[in-house]
Amino acid sequence: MEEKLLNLYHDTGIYQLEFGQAVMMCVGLLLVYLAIKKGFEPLLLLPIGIGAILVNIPGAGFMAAPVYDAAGHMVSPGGLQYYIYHGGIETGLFPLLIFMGVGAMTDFGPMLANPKTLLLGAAAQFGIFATVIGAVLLGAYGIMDFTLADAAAIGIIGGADGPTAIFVASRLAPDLLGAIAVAAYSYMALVPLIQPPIMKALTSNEERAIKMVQLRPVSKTEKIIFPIVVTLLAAAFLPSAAPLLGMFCFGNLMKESGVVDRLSDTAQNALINTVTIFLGLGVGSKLSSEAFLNIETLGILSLGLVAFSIGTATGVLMAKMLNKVSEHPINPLIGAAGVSAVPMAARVANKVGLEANKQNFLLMHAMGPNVAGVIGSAVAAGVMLSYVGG
Amino acid sequence: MEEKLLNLYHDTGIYQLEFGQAVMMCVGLLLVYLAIKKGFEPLLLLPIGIGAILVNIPGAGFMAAPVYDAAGHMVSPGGLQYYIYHGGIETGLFPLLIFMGVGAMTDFGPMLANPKTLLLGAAAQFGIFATVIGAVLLGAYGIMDFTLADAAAIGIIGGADGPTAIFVASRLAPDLLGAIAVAAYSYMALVPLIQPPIMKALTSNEERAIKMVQLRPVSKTEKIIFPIVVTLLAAAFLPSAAPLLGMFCFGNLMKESGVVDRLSDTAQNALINTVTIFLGLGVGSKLSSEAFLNIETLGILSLGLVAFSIGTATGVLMAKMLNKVSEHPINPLIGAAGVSAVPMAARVANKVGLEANKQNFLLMHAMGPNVAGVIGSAVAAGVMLSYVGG
Amino acid sequence: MEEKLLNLYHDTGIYQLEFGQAVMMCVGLLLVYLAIKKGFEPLLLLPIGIGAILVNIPGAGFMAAPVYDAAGHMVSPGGLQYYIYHGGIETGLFPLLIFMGVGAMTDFGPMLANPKTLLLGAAAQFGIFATVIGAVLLGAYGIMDFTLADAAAIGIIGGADGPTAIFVASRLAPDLLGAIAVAAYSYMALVPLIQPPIMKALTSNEERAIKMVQLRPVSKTEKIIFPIVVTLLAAAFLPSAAPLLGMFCFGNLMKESGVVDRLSDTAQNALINTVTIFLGLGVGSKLSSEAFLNIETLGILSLGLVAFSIGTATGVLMAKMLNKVSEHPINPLIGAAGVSAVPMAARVANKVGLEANKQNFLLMHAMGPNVAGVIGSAVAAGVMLSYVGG
Amino acid sequence: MNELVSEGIGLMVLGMGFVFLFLIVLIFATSYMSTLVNKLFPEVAQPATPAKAPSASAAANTVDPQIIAAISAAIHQHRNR
Amino acid sequence: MNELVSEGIGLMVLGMGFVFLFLIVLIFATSYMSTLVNKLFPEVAQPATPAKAPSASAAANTVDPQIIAAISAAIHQHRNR
Amino acid sequence: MNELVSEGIGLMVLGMGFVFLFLIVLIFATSYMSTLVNKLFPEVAQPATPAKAPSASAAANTVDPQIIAAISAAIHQHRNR
Ligand code: NA
Ligand code: NA
Ligand code: NA
Repeated sequence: MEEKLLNLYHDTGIYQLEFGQAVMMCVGLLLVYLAIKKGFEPLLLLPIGIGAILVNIPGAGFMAAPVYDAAGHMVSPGGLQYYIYHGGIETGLFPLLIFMGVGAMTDFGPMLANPKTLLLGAAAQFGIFATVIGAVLLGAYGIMDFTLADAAAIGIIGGADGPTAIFVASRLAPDLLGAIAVAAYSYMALVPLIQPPIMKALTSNEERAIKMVQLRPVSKTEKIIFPIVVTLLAAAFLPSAAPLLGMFCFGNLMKESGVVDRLSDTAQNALINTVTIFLGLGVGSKLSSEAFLNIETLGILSLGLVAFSIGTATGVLMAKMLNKVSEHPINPLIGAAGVSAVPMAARVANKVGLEANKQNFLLMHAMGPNVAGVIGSAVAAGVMLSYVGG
Repeated sequence: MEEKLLNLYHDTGIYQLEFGQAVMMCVGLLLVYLAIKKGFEPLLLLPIGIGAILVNIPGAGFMAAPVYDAAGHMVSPGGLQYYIYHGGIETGLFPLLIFMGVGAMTDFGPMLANPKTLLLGAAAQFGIFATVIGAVLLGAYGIMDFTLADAAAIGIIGGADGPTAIFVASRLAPDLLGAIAVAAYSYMALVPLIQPPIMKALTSNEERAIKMVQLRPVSKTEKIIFPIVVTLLAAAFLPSAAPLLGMFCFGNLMKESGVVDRLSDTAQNALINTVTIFLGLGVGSKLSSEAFLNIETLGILSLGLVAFSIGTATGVLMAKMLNKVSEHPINPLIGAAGVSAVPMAARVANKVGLEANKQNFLLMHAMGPNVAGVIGSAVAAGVMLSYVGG
Repeated sequence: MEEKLLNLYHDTGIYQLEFGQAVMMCVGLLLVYLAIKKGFEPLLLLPIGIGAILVNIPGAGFMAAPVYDAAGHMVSPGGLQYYIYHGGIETGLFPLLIFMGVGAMTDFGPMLANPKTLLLGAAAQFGIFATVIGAVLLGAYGIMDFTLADAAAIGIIGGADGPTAIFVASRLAPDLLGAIAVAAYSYMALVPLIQPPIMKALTSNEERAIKMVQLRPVSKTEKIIFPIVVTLLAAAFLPSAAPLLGMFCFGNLMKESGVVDRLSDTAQNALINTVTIFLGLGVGSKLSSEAFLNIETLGILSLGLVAFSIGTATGVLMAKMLNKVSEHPINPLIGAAGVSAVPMAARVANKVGLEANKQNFLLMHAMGPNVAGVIGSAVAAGVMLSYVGG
Repeated sequence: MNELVSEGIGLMVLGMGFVFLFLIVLIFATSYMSTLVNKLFPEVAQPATPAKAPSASAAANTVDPQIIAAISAAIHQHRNR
Repeated sequence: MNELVSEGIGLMVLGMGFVFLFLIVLIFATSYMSTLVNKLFPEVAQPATPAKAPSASAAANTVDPQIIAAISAAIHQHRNR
Repeated sequence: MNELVSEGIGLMVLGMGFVFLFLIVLIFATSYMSTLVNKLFPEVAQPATPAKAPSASAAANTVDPQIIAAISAAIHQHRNR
């Protein structure tokens, strides 16, 4: 029995705990704190934080693989996060289902009323590719150990779109998935802090005060046909983006068609919530000390911030350019919403606009580039998957 | 880099698209159109249509199998529809869960008030078996390439019950699953067009004007015990029908027992909706050009129509016969509801009855044979699985 | 065709039914009766009962394993309960998800207001370990065929907590899972009959009439930090309890944090309900005649009752002891709530208290030991998994 | 007549036979069950209500009509002010 | 006494020991946490409310009692017309 | 310049090129679609409404404001009794 007592002591977390695990549990606690106290994207960062704590408990086996004997019978079961990660994240199912639900919550109306704003959603993706260059330079000069696939996965943080980032990272750089997801959601939460200085630096007060003409009404039929058009264009030009764009448009079509409200409701609620819980726990399972506590994570966090900033800047600059050639005035602030981070970035554009002119309501105008940015980063993701994977 | 550009071009859908895929994408668009614009069973046909579009995008890999290395690590992940089809349709899980949810939405009250209407649900299944003969004749004379299993799966379209058709087809003729599911749901949507001419041709105006005596009240206890009786009879006489009937009755018992309203609510809402989305995408994955664009599909569509028509006719004829021997009058129109297609066929019976007699409300009387038809086709499915599979 | 008819007859349940299967179907019917008519934990016992009926239908194949050919293609699909059992119970996923949902429905407020009641939750777990001794004695003297693992799994019935019992049994004694789950939920339903005589035998009327001082208010911050503290203590001292406690606390944190109400709602409703349906069907699949119809089941049922009774008694005795040393009076009845069986045991304490003193409302005071009992039995489960498994 | 056709006819005969057999047995079982239930527990009879359509939302109108009437009255009063 | 029994006793001793150890540590940790929290953030205290039963539906009665009173009054007026 | 950097630059050029190409094509496709739709089905135009936030709950306030007004009035009457 003394032996058993010793075994039990050897089983305790205190006895087994490695320093790295302790640090990662603190990182998990920090994410939980940021989620609850600071309101940093709590829907994802709370489950990710808890997932990080659980996976780093020594001996709890949350990431243990199941063991089968030769006849195929289970000898010892796997851990919860093992099943979640391999069942839903490695396969890509969870990000796609989240994207379907987000599609069912998206209104393309403002974008359809002013399709030119798609250009802003395109320009803001420059943050993604500039960051790729930054990452390959760090890799090429041996400062950090990044491959082209890693660089692409890091760049996608600049897409400011969680499911896209997780989908790309799970395919191109699964080891970096934890750091990339944490960076993506953290910076999305920080959009109200990151974007305004850049937006103000690149615009004059007069530009920020520009009022835009009211959006034309958009018919239900246009809204129904649009997601089908996007799906067909993805099929024609970029099949590697079709999983993301196809599921996004499927969700949107369920909503806009108005004939399957039952399904749309479930996609927007029970289904997306369930998947969000699992996605968070699964992403958290990649926050292990080996994968996270190294110089590369610092690189990812810095490059992610650069990506957001450049994307904001190029969005604003493209809007300034458009304003010069457009017949109706375009407020350059709405270009910043092109990074996506729906709907946070659009709200930031609205707020900064109101500061310059108290009668200037940009929210609806900024929703156009905002959802365009989602399409834009899904396209960028498709190019990366095709270029790096093919 | 020119090489990469060429790669990217070779990856585009335009470069890779085969003619068959283009046609199948049009079929998918047609299904979406019918679902949204014509209201053809949109809960299933919208996801099936989108599923057909997605699976036919060349290079998007929605149906790609995952690749593992020798050590069991994933080299490349599978596609969304691969996981859905193999996880939920090939295994039979999704149709069974849908059946459970439908059971939780079904009221056997009208049938319990008048159990003789079960005979109408039996007679209407003749459409199923007449169609089997049609299909084997086409197969026997070499006109089409149908085996007995194919013939059985095609016949079940006449059961006018989607989950039953998908369950049987997934077991007996997976290659025909797409065409069979599309035929089943399309004809169920067309019930208001297909049935009335047949109903009118086989009945006189006086027969259609027959008023039926009001149904007796049915006690809660009867409703609770009934699904258990059905399950036990299935266990005793036809175990191969027990998966379908058992889950149907389980759902119904959850509803009628009144003690597990939480579970019944979820079975009727979040769970059935989630499974419906997946079932649709999974069925759509079988709408490939090889499986669909051939003469057999034409046969399936024609035979399905025949099955519905014969089922309607034999239901009406059986009701005429019952009317002669019954002490209370029976309106022959309610026989047509025996094909199932709940609740559409019952509404059609009600409508045609109202045309003959403005005071003639048949809806409740037609609900009896309507739900009896569900049991009837599940029994027919069980016989087929036992006869063909065993 | 005569042959086919004979085949069909040989396929019937009547032809194939073995005596044991018939008995087990009656056991299933009994559980359904108890669930519906007597209100015995219907959320679990109704699905378990139906699951027991379905799995014992000869030839229906609810527990059939799928068959694959050498190339990995499915030759014949598995049964519904096969997939549920091996996918969700053998892996431990379902009990953990239920525990997460229960955590999201638990209020630790009363316990935080009076942390000493945690001692009551500890004392009541003596029922678990006394039962282990009973079971090993039965095993050691050859009366029943129990190993140490079996004894541990049987003891956990005394934890009065369904998911914990199922989780432990699935790991230590899968063959006994059916009987253990049935015993656990049945006795939880019988708490209002089992506990009061024991509570009255061990207390005087004056003791039962003791009024307790009103609980202090508990701040939101305390409620948020508490689940994190429990998780960290589990990590430090007993990682083998971390899956259960971690998911329980994760659910509770989702609720108390107030920032992820969407997720908390789904965890408490759609998700837990879906998993409950599946868990019930999966547990029912272990109610086969080989596993259930033997002398060991009698042992399990008797020992389970003993476990509950001893747990109730030690809870009450510990409360009497605490009452002697505490500055504020403690009503010994609330000790009985330490077995858990939330919230039934707390209500029983309240009811017995009201009988002794019509102004004595113990419900809130009993909720403290009640939820402490959940933590206590999860800790006990962790020790067992570590001691027996390691 | 080749084997496929004869097997098809076999399936038809057996299939329709079984469907009728099963549902006729069910008629007797159901009728017997109903008789028994109404003899043993004659209490809670309720009129047959319209079956909810499988594809219909489960959201039922559970508001008491009298409350609706009262609110309507209140609205009416409100408008006539 | 054979090995099975001695192992059972070992499990009992270790098990109860650990359960008490864990929960006693938890008592101290919780009390310390509560003291600390109430010292650092003395703001939002709320009375302990009845725990929702795990098996109960989550649907709470969220209608303001005054609205119910008002509607009752309206119904009453309506009936007395 | 080593291969990794040149590949990165290739990815940037191709990537931004494709993003712009795709979204420009989408502008034309969308504009053409909108023109066509509004010519063929000129009926049901509706003003662009605020997009629901992806993270917002789907529960919308569906109560008729007049009913709210009526209930408020009833509450007011009730209080002043
Ligand atoms: Na973006
Ligand atoms: Na039918
Ligand atoms: Na307990």
